[in-house]
Amino acid sequence: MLPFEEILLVAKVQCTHSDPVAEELATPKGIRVHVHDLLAVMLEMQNHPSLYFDLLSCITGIDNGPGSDMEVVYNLYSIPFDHHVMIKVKLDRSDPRIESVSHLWRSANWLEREIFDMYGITFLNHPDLRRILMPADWEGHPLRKDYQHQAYYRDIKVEY
Amino acid sequence: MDEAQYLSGFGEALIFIIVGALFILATMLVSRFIRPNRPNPEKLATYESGEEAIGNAWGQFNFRFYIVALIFLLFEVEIVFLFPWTTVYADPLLQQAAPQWSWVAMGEMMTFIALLALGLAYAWRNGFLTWDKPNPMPTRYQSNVPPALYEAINNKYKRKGDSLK
Amino acid sequence: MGLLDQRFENGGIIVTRLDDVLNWARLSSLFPMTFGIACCAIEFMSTGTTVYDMDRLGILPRSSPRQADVMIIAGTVTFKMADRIRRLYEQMAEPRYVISMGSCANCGGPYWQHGYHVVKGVDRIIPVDVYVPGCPPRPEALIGGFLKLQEKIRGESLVAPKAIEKLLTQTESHAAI
Amino acid sequence: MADNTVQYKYKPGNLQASAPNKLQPELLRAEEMIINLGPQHPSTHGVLRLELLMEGEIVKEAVPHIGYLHRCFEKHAENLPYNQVIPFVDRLDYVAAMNNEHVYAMGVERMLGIEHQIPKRVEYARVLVAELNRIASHFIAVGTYGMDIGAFTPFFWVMRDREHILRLLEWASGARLLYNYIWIGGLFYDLPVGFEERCAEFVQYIKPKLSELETMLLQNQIFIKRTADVGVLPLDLAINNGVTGPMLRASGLRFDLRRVDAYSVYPELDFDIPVGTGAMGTVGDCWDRTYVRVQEIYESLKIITQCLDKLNGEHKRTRDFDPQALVPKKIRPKAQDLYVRGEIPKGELGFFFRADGRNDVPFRCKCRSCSFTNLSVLPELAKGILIADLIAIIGSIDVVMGEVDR
Repeated sequence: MLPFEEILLVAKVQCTHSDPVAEELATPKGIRVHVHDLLAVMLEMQNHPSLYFDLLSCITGIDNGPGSDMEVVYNLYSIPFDHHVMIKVKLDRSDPRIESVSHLWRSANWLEREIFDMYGITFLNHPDLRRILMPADWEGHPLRKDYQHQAYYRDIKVEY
Repeated sequence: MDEAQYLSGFGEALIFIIVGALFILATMLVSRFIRPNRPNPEKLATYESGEEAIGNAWGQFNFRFYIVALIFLLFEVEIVFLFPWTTVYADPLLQQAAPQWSWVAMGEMMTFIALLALGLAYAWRNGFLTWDKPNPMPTRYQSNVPPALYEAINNKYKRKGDSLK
Repeated sequence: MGLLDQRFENGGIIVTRLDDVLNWARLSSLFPMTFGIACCAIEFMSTGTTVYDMDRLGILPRSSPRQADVMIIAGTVTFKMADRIRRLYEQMAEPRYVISMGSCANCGGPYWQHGYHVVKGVDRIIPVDVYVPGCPPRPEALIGGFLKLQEKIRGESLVAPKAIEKLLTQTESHAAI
Repeated sequence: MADNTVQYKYKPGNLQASAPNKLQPELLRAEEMIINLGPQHPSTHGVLRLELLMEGEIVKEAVPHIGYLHRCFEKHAENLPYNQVIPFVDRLDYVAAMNNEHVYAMGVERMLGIEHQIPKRVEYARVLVAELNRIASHFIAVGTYGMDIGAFTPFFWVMRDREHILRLLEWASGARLLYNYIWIGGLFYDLPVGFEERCAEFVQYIKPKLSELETMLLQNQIFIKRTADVGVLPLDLAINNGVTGPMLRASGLRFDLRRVDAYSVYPELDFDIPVGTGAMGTVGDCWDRTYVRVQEIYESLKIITQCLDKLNGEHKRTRDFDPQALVPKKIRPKAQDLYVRGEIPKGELGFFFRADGRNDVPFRCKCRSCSFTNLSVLPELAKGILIADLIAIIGSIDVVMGEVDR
């Protein structure tokens, strides 16, 4: 079993824009990578012979509020080696864009659609980026910190 | 035998048909009087799963459905012919009148069935009876993880308590 | 008091009104639509099966709205679902009744404050006859709701049917579109 | 006060505006048609809607539409204190509420750092009720699946037996379905006096019923014909799709988080992980999935028996035992990110928390639900199958829409 430092090293080799940063306050331990390095790091994580992160457990979108940034957190798990890792990416809040990983893990397809629905983060090269949970004609992205729901939908009051 | 009885059999059937039709008409009439009638576009829509039907239903269907329906209908008709035939082919009175009657009737019916069976065999031979076979095509995906590693997981959790048992 | 109870004394003749017969027929075979949305649907299932056995009250779930008399809103109504519920309600044959089962369908339930996607009460979409409280209501409560509905139907009249009156106002709004 | 007047205004096109079709009727080729299944359909287990591109009876493409039960769980979790979220956690997978609570409570305890201080009796009681609820959930899964396939009797049988579990849990917690029993740092209340005995009686009662169920459903030729070799999910595809739980195990991998993560008191308990063997067809078909669920009921019974032994022996009820002793008065974890996962009857339920260390509410709480990812494999399985088999596949995935949409 590789210690976390070596996973970090594996990620570091793939990073061309900026070095990955270890996040110690996370369980499982996290690696913050640059948004443009994400695909390379993910590809290596999936295919490195001593990692094999074959299960993408969870993708979380986080909005740090107006004036700050957005984050996307990937929780990877390797069934063969029982590794966990958390990969974090920071995004520009005014124009959040990130490469989709749905061609690496099929489970990312719906998870990314959900994040698009809830945060308005655009996933580039996603095969089918539509709203998944909310109605297609809903206004706004509900989990953003500055979200105000609309007053009426189909003439029904949204407020209690 | 005598004509009056022969007719009354049909008469009974006729009465049944009339009463049946009247019964249905009466219930429909009663429900027409007591039911509320307030149609609106949503209520008149045909589709009942809660979605709007789009497009039209006049699409092309596979020819196969038509052929199967046709063959099914053929044998339905055959059964309809067989039922009255069974009541008369061994009738003792008819046999008295014409001794060969039963053989002729049997022969006729067998020819009829043989003709239909020939048709069925033809349809069978031409493959109209073979139904669509499902052909599941999940995306072929081969992960880079060697299967031996998964096998190792399987062995690891195989049965921890074998020695305990 | 049952409709036929103690009325066979004078020569076995039943004297009744047409209203009563119709209401009796309607309330004795309430067919609900099997339309489970959320948690309450599981309790609805419990009500329908072995232990609580809704069938003994003449309540038999039907899958199609055309065959159903009662719509049980068993669960949280969301805005995405609102259009569909409205449509299914419209497709039911009249006279039709609605039982709102559980807090979510009554008023939004626990989702009343932060539930941006939850309709705060199904009565904002369709008229409701009986509200059953609980989260989820016990099967006994749902059966109680049915008994309440039966009581309500028993008091209806062909001359001024209340449920249909309510519907009339809606069809007017339909005609306006 | 909510005003209860009808506010909805119907306009033609409302339905298409809120959930537009993905497939375009104009692009159909000859003999193709689009069939819509649901959201109101008796066999879609709730409010799942499927758009199917059909050629005759063969499904060429299936597009699931979900979100008809989106109840804003994450919004609630980010606006309410940790302990007040537990009722909402119940309502995620509403047929296995105890299991959800267990995972959630475990996550918050891990953030607070009190995970290893929880008294053993509390942990055993948690596992006991969670496993009872797992049986109830698998009963629903197997029973409704039988009903989808056309076997009505098993459904009535499992509902009858499930009622005993519900009454046990109601005795413990006061609610039939959604319990709010497992609290952060403890339990709502200790198990009632006599619960262990009744539970042991139930285990004795259920064992013969289970073998009856197995004969009635799993060995039934009609059932085998409908499910064997149908909806085969290869292991690699399953893992890549994030499929977990009985579905993954049916595809032939012994992967159970209770063993892999060894959380709570599961490492002290002896149980097996059943996997699909392809006994009636191919590994990973619908029959295997049902088989794994039924076998898991047996395993849960084993766990329950062992828990009862412990609760009657080593961690006996004492007069001064307070299951709420460790319940924190104020839950304010240090600033951190945490991903916690646990095995619920459908698979891996995970929660991602981000605590900022200043508030009693999490800054972000994301629920990774297993039904959601398990359902996302449906378009893969649905390619090229008969529409009747599609119903069998949906049933075997065992979706709970409350968890899919959250």
